[in-house]
Amino acid sequence: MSTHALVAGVLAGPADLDAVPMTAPGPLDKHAMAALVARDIPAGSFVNLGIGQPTLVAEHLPADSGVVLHTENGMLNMGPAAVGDEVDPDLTNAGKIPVTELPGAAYFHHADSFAMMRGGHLDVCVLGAFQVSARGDLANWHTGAPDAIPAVGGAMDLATGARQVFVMMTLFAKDGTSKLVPACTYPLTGLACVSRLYTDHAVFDLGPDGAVLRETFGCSARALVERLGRG
Amino acid sequence: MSTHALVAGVLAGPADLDAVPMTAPGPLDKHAMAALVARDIPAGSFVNLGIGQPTLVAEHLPADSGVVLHTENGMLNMGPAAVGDEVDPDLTNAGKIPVTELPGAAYFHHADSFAMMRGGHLDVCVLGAFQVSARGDLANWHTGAPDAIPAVGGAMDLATGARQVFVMMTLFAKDGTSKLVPACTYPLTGLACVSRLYTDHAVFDLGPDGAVLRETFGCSARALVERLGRG
Amino acid sequence: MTTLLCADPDEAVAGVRDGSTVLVGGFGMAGMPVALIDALIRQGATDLTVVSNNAGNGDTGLAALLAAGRVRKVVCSFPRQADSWVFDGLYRQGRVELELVPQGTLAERMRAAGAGIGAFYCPTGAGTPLAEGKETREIDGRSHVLEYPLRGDVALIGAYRADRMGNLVYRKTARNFGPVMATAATTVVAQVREVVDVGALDPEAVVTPGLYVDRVVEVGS
Amino acid sequence: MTTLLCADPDEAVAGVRDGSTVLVGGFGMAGMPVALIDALIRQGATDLTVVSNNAGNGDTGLAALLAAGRVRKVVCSFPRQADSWVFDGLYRQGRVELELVPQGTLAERMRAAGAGIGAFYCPTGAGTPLAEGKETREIDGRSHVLEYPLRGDVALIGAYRADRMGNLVYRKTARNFGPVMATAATTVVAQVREVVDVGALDPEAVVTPGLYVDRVVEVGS
Repeated sequence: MSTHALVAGVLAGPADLDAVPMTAPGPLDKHAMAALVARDIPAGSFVNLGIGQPTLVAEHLPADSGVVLHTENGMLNMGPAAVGDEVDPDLTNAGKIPVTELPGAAYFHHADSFAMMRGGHLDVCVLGAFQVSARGDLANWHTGAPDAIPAVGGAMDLATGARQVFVMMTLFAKDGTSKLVPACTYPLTGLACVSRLYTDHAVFDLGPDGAVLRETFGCSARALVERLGRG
Repeated sequence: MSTHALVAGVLAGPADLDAVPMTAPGPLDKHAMAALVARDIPAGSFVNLGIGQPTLVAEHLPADSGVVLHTENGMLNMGPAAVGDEVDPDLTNAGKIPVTELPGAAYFHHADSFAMMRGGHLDVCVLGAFQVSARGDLANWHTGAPDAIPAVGGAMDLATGARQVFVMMTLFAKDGTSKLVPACTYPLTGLACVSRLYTDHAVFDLGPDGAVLRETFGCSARALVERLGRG
Repeated sequence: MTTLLCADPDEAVAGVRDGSTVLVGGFGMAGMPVALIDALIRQGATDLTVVSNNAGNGDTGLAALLAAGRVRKVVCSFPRQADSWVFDGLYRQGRVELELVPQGTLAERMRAAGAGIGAFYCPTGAGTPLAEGKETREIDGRSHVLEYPLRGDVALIGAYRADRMGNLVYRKTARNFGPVMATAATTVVAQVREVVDVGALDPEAVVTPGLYVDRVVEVGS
Repeated sequence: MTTLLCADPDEAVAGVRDGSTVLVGGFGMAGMPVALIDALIRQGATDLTVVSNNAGNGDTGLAALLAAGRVRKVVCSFPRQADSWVFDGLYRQGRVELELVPQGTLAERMRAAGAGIGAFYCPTGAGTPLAEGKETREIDGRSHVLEYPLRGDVALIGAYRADRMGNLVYRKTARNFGPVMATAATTVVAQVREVVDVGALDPEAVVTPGLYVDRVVEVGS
């Protein structure tokens, strides 16, 4: 804590902002973010990668990491996306994308798969988000817009059940407002569940005391906090 | 109801006792009782036979009955007791007796096995008993004696979960008292769960209104009710 | 009772009544019992409550049942998909009700129905809009939502192989909701690619014992 | 985390602490992890709470652990057997506590621990002495007992084969409590007859995925 910056309610705090390293010359693209997440997944972990951008993390796990991928539709030891003849309609990931099976795989039904998730047996899950609060609340299932059709899938189960929930997202919405917020305004997926937030501009640890800046990309911590303050 | 005798609180009732048939010249032994139970199990039923005497029922099921036996330690389509080379320590019934496997068998773990039982998927279970009340309460797990070591096993699960619970037992205890009682004095296994009681002297239907005599063995209904009244 | 081998999907879905709750297996199209749903459309039952993970894809299967106007309510976890236009249209017109349930809670509520569990305290969704109006309780310092069993009158599921006693095995991630739904409905109907003789399935690998399966129909691959 | 292949049962049970709750698989001797229990006796942990269906048979396995004075409390469904003389003696002398749990509730409470269920309403035992002092609730006209999860610090189970990732298969009715206990303990130790290479087990037939298994030791048959 001493060398990092605490961003209580996102916006301010007893900061040692100058101690936060800038580790990339510019904002990260989604592949670089995925590589960062992959770096922080301990070897041998059991991991669920949410649909969309988090799926990219798999491409950055070292071959000898021993990381085992879980897909909530009922499989452990999922392999990469299927191509050509590998495509099998009976073998998909949670995003309904055809995937492959690695040696040592196991199949199970939905009640068993979600028991595994809810029971705390996954080490890490990586999710996308609409908003994340500084204390780790997550909003990623519903914009709350009156004409939106809500869909939750396994998001709440993952947010509730995984031992560590990582989120990867752009830090700012298209309108420039921060998606890391003092309190979520979108409908919640889970409370105080996200422990680490990976964004294109910075990585944060989240917890009861607020967001702690760990590293920034393409801007100083001081400049970033200023921008968050305006957001 | 009209042609059978209702034995409210076991002992009395608006009786048409003379209409109850005596269908055997003397009291039944355990094999004859088992044959009677087997006769009343509908073809194609899924059945659990409790340890001890109920196990004998299997020997009296017609070969073409299509009855499938469940053993709560985790198997459907259990075959007869294993003999000689068939004995396999990994294949036993709930009484820990080595048994065999019939074609079409399936194995499952305890949570699945008891989910099956508690969820109402077994058509019939046959249990022994210390006492049964006229409304179908069952006491078969504990004498309540101060030095007795209580053991319940799957008795409560079966009593609670099977669609129909049949009990087979001798009607009278060694001291001559009736084990069919107005209210159980032994600790209960389940409330209002037994629908039919097979004994050496008679068969009864049990329910909210009391015990209904269906047939007697070796004594008239009138004589039996008199003896129950004295018991 | 003994599993019935049906000659065709129409026989397999005979007798489904208006107003039934129908559990429909599948995750997307994997494990989706399309032949049974098509037969259900021909059979004509209406005013149905459908419980399924998704709310139909494209224009076939569940989407076709919705398009035929037979569904009053959908209970699912993920109705919004790129190809869920049939549901989207009906929902926006207010012609179908939606009960949204987290995916694991959906599975666990059906498991509870099949397993004789009266209700259970589940941490998923606590503090979110999906727990609104539900009883909650703090257990071990964590908020839990009281969830009740979800039962079907009928379950339509897709499996890989059945033997003639109704024992089922599935294939890869097409297993998904089938084994759970098979425990949770009064009448369970399975379409399978192949019916095999009794004894042809490994007893250690049977996923759904025949005890749960009322009707089986072979539909090929 | 990655499953550890242990050289012998002593390595497999290293680190069990005094006062631990130990889940012990098996139904009678089928699936009983005798080599692990023998190693636990040598390891020396005491003041244990043992959760197992029975309370030991004869003089080996769980009975030997009891005879060695290491067990403070037994949680089980069926302690009274023809050959349970060790437990009988200790119990009558007041040297071991007994918590008696219906067999299915025992399994379901461990399943709840493994499945992240906070508590559940169970009809089994309602109105009987085993429900005394427990919260009850009427659901659908039927009395239910509120039951809480049962967790272990350690689970010792016996399986048939493991691959090097810790995926397990069992054999016949020796499966019994193993798969449930494997989900419910912090550290899960499996003794198996044979360790096989990754890829040698059919993914459709794996019963306990390696995710649940911390340590495996091959003990032969």
